[in-house]
Amino acid sequence: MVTPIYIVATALGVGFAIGVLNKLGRNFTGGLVLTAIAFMTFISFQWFAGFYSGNQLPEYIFTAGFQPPLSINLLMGPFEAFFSLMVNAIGLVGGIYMFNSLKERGSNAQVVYLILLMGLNVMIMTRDIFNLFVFMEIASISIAGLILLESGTRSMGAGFKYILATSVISSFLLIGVIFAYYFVGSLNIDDLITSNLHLVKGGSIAIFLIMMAVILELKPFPANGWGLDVYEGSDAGLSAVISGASASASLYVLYKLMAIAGPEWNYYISLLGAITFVGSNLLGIKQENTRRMLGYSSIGQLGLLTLIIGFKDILGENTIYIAFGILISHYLAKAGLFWLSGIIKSKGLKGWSVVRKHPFFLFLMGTFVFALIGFPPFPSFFAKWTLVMDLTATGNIAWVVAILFGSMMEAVYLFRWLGYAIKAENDHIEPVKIEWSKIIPVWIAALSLYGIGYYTAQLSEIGSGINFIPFLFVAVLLALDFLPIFIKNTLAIAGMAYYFYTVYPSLDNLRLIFEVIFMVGGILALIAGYAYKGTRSGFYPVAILMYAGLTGIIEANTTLEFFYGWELMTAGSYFLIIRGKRSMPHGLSYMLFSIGGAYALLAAFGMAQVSQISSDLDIINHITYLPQWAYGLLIAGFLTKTASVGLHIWLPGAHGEAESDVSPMVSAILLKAGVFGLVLALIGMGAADNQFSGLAYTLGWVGAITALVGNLMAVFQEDAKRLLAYSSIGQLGYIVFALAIMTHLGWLTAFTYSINHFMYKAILFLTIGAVVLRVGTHDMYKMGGLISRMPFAFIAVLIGIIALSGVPPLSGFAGKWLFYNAVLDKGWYFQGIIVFFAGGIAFLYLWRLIHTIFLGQLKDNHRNVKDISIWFAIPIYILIMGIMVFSVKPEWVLQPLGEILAPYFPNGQVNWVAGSASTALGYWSGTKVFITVVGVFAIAFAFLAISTRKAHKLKQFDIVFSGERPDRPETTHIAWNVFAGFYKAVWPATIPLVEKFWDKVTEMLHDTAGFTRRIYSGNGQAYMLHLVLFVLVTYLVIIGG
Amino acid sequence: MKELVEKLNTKYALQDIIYQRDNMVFATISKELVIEAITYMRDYEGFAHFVMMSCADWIEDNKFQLTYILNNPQQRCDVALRVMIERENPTMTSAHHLWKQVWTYQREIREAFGIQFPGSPRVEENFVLEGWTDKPHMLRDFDTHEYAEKTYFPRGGRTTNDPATYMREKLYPNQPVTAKKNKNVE
Amino acid sequence: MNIYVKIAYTFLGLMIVLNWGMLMRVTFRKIGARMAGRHGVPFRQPWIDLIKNIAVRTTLTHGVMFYLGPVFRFSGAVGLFLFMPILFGKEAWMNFSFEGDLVLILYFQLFGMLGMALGAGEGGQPHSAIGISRGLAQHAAVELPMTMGIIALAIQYQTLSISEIVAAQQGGFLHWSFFTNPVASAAIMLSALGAFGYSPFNLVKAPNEIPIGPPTEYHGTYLGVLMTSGNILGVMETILFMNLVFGGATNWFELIIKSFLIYFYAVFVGMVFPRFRIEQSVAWFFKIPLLLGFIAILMYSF
Amino acid sequence: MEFINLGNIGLIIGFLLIIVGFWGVLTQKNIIKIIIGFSILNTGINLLIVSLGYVKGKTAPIIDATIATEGNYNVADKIVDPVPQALVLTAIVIGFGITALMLAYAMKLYKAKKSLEINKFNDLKW
Amino acid sequence: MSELNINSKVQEMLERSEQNAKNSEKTFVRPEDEVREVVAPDGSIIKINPLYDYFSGERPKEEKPKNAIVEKFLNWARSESIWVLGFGTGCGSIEIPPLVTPRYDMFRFGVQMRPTPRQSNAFIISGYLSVKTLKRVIRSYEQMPSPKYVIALGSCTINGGMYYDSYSTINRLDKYIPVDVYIAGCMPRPEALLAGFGKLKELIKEGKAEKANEYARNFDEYKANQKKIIKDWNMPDYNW
Repeated sequence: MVTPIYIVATALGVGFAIGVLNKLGRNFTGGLVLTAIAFMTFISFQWFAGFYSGNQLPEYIFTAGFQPPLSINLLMGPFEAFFSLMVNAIGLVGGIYMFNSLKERGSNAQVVYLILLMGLNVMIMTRDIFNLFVFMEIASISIAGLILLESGTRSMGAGFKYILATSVISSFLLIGVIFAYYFVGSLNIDDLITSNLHLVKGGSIAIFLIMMAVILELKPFPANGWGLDVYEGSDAGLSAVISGASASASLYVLYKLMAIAGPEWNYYISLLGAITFVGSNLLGIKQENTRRMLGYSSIGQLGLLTLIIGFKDILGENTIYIAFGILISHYLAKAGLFWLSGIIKSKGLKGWSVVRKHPFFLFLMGTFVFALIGFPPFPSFFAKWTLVMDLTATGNIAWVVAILFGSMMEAVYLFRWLGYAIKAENDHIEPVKIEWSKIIPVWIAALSLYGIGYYTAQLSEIGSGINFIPFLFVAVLLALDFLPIFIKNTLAIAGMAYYFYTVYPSLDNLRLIFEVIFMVGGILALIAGYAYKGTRSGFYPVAILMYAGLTGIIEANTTLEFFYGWELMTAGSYFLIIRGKRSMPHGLSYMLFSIGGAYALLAAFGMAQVSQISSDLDIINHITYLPQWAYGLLIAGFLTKTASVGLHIWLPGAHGEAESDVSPMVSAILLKAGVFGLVLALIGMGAADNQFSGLAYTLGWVGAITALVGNLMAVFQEDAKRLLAYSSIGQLGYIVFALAIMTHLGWLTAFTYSINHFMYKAILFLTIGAVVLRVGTHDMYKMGGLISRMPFAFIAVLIGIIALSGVPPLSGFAGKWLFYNAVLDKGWYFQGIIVFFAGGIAFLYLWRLIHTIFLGQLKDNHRNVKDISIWFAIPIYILIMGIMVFSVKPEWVLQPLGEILAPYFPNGQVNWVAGSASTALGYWSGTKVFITVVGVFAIAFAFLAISTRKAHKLKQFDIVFSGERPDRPETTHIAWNVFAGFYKAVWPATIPLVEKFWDKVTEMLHDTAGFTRRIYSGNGQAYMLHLVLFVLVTYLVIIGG
Repeated sequence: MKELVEKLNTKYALQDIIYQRDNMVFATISKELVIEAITYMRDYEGFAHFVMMSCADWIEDNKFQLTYILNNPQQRCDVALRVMIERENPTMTSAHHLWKQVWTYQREIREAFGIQFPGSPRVEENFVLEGWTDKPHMLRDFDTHEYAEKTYFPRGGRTTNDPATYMREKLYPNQPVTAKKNKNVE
Repeated sequence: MNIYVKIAYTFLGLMIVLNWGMLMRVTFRKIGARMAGRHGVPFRQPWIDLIKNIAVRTTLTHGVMFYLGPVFRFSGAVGLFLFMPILFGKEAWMNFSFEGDLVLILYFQLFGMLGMALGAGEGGQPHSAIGISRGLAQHAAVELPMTMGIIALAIQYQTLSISEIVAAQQGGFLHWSFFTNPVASAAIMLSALGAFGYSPFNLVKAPNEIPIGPPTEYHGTYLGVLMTSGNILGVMETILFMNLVFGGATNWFELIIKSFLIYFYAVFVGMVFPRFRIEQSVAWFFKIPLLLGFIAILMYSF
Repeated sequence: MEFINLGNIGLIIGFLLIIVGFWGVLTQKNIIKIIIGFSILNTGINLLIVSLGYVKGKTAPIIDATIATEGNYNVADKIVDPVPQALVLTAIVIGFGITALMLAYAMKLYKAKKSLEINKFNDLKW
Repeated sequence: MSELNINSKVQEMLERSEQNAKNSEKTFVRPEDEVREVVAPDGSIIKINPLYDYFSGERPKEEKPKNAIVEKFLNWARSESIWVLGFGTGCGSIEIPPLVTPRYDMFRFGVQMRPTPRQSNAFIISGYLSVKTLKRVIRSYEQMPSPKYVIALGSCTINGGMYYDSYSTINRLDKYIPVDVYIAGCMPRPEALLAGFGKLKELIKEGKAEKANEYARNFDEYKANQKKIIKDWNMPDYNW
């Protein structure tokens, strides 16, 4: 083992040597510095490896040959080794990144950079508190010096503010140190710990000053303007080092010194961390400057980490795991993002759209953003999961709320940024010049995130059970992204089919229903993908990512696995949705609602674990800790995915603007994930007549109103896909309502609806999507008369709408019939009436859909369009066959469904006698009705066809037009604002109250952020005043508290 | 009113000034000055409303007479300006830029009398007739009877009676004829 | 009962209903004419019109959907007949009502409407589309109070089977829902006005404004089929309300009297009141009938 | 007047200087004056450190002839605590470094905007 | 406003009307009837001739009665169910409304009004016909399904009546569409109209009201006459 003193020695030695050798050229000195850092990294790595393998014991290094307190000593323990490795590694990689910029600034800058790293190393390792002060000062001076060596007023101003602020902080620290020494007589941290300084009279003020200084180093909200300025103003590479190395070192210093302060400080540290986390993330949503926004994020993450180490006594062993996960994600992702920001060079967020011109940048950026928010498979996901689980398990709900709120805010601005990058206009922006020295560090950071993420999952007990095979498949598809679409599509279909084949025997029947919807539906939707040309870059990885998530939630045995699948699905579907034109704002709101819902689930899972130390998914069946709240949260979380009223505003845009074959994926298939979740939650709640009947009742109303709102809004849409999207909201409202009934019939209705909705909505979305591909517009009034050009599409839509409307004899009626029986059986008449009314309104939009697109007048520019692509037609007609089978033999579907549901709801089943269903209230014989209706239909049709066999075939303008003749199809086609009269009667119901509500919430948050951030006036003096006031206020709080 | 007419007279040299009523005056003005005059009246004298524009065929004088009638809503008075233009290749300066309804009047006059208004929007479109190819039908030298006979398959054996004479002879066959003879009956 | 005998009876029943529908309609035309002081059309007129329409020589077609409009409507009408018990207690006249209950009937009403909407749309005639959009909007409004009333009846009798509802009303006219559940009956009968499509709710087929709306392109045989379906539908609507509200019928005579009176009610209102605009009619159904339906259900919610 | 001894006087003056320094730092608009304020602040802290290490009646911790000659008893009994004095030396050095850096900044900032008003340098804010 | 401030819209219309003036001097093609090009979604260009592409425009065929006995029965039905198209062409249209009043009550003869040509089989040309209206009449007549009947009301339809010398009204209706029954007078009273219906019924019952077939047989002649006076013929030769 090379003793860690060589870290210091190397840095100092090389630093002095460069003073002599700088005549040999800057390349040489730069290389020397890098070599030195590499050596330092090697030393810390060697130690870290030693500790990791367990062979190594912590080792004290004594300088000057004396024992403490007479001399300074260093400690190389496992934490020190880890943090030192982090600092040196980022120093090395960042050194490569900054090689050219340091070279421009001269050998002095190179030396200062080296000294900065050395200072941070010693901060980590030292056990002497005065030495800590010295090296903190050295690090500050180095950073300020590095900024000074840059040119430009902006960064200089930032540097000056930085040095002012750190001077004030160090003054506090120094006073604290001297008092500590006065009371204890030693500067050694170990001595200070053993001396019980906090018990000594007057010692608390020393501790207070020391702790305040260390906390202030972490830039707590709101005394952190100087830190933000540095993040914004300094070189990107330097910001990365500050964010990654300096902040990590400071964090460890805080951790180290907490031992002195004693346990009563834990609470205050957590509190300050929470305030910082929430506050800075809240202000982040107002940011338009990338680097400053990243600064806010960095500070927020540090706040979260502060909060975590404040909870170390409560979290116990898991503290390290949690802190590690969040820290490493932050460390790598933030460094990567800062480095990227140096390459992109755009100040504003919208300028980041240039990354689209370099697809791999987009991949990198997405990786970092998702890692920061805490998506799987990144370490932060597992860390956040464990954190929330443990905090809720110990009853710290308020803290969980703060954490989740802060994370939510962070997601707002990060995803908005990502959205700009993916969607904003980028024609006017030149592609950036690529320097390899700058790109390699970013790649290292990104790939490490994946590796460490996998490692983190394996570290935890339940995380190791996660099935990473689908994720691997995603990676393979990502690697093969350059291949033509045919190969990739075949590969994706084959992969999904094989996976389904291997998985399905292991599932119970309930899960199998949903797995079939997800996987078979997914395969059918993917078949349509053959219709596209080119490589369709980036589509397959994200589609498969979504399906991986979907199958993940089906297969999940533990809550973590469920949540893992849930988040994968969210991420995949987000990317799928955002691929559409004009889908950026909708993608963002989708993501935010999804994250909000996911956090609700997270909290609920945490609450479920309170009384039962188990990670099985079954625990949601027996929640005892605040069960109303837990189930409420669980249901609310799933309702975000089913887009129930209040949480639905993301859906119309997201589904309406998505690509043609993505809409069925996200509408017919993805929404069922929410239904599946609700099924699980409601099974957990148990049968109707228990303490949760109030919850179910509320859910019933939510479902009913959703059905009404969705259908009513659909009536007034001019965009075909938006119409279908609103229709999906309404249909999901039926399902939610039927589930809430919590009887056998109710659930049978819900499952029937789920299966039906999957089929007909997939048919409708696929067909309309295929038509849109042909005619090039979503707007229904721009189409018309397409029946003559697209008979196959027309038949598909016709079957789809008859099935959707629930008119006998097609399968939709099964749902309606069951629905009535369920409602009357349960006694929820009013809700039932509302849902029925919604069904009546459905006619309006269904007619509008088929009329304005397929009937009426054919538009001039569509005179030569071809029928829908065969690749769309294949899945559509497979699904139509499904609907037909269901219609002819409903008992083939309903009877098994009833059997599946019987264990959960044994009472009030449907009786089947020779294909005729009956309940206590009514009866229905699907097959016979079908045969009768089709028979009558056939007779009438035959009569009419024979009697008019010589009918003259007319063309489109051969109509009675009051003695005149039409001039243009556009003015002869009734398509725009068709239901004007109806609108006049019901317009008060179409006021988008929910959107207004969320707009108001957004506006309030923005206003708060905009108002609060005015404290960062940019004046260095004000920042110092903040520091002093922060200390005073904290003091008063602590005294008072 | 008189002052106005005086002012117009000095400015535009009116002729044949006739006071139809106290608040309505007719006057003839030269073809070159009429557009300037109505522009002046609209912008400075408050004649904001263009009442109508009409045409008469003075075949004896070989002239068309165009009449522009303007109304001043504040003063409640009307001024009608007559313009005599040549009957051969009749062309008149368009006033479409002053009032939009002038478009329609000019379109009508073009169709009925064949007077050209170069620059007037949509002046070439049909007004009441669709697909008219003959000479303008309101010209006095256009023989509508001849046109109808030529075009519309007249049925033979038609006799025409003067209603007054016919009915009198039918009802009171013994009374002597005292009434004036109707010129129009052939 | 043998299935062939059954089919024969059903066919017979259909013929009776069709002819009764024609007779009933022409009777009301006569009554209307007499009110205006005219003689009005002869009683044979509907049959003659039907023959004439089928005898029209020129037939035109706009496409396949154009055929399907009348076919859908005819199937809807005949289906409604098939799934409705016509006479209570007579197995021969119960048709195929054991295949489906009230829910089937409610939704089957829409079958013909949907087909008509599609078939008329194929014609490309804007007036058809206007008429249909009005019709659908009005229908959505009619359905709400009517279904509330029907649900109230279903709750009252604890069944969705029409036969059982009729059975429960036997034994004197005081057992009719009209007397046992007047509020629900009022809701149903008020919204029934919309279902019959007479004034004030006949904007759908405003003859002079949008030349009779949806079927404006239909002629000849198509129109004949539509007329036939319309006559069947008219009777079936009355039979539905008769079964639900007025105790059903046990013999043809009773059926004829009751359906005549119910139809008379719709026609009477139509003769008296002028036409509503579509937003007015929607608003009207959302006022009084909806309130009645609400009360009807409220009575069973506690 | 037990209270008034060298150590306590040093303490009081040190605190006063710290307060004066903070006052200067927080109120003066001129960058140079702020830097002076920091110098005063540092001086105050240094004085504080030395004063806290003072023990009444003992001499400076310099092993010179006066102490070393009588080598038969413990040196530590005769001198004040040497550690604060060592700390002060380091702190002075650090303070020097920081002051130098600040002055360098002041120079460069003045070159950039021809002004030393601190509130002029608020390009980065919010 | 004193200057010639013609906004761009006016300017555009000006140009278009000048363009039309050049084009339409002989051909009378309205701008909406000109051959136009549209861009299809796939970028190809579609040429559209509005006068031909939107209309089937085929010649009508004679539809002869088949079986005499059946036809007799059907003719009886047709005669008892005369559905009149509600289209008043001239001053005679004021004579039709009294027919639905109690005094005349045409319903008792099985005569009813229909709003659309598709469902009517009788067409009352009520009075004078200007050339402009004739165009609409031809269109509506051709849109009626056969067998169809025309009742010409008033002298104007016979020989032009008092408008015999007008430049814009036709003199003889039977040159343009076949007429089954003439009702003379200026104007005939509603009683005369009822008598006309009676005459029409007789003709139908006798199987003589086959003028729709005559129209198809002499189609070219009728069309030539129609086109002679309708100079801006902007519809297909036969309006289905």
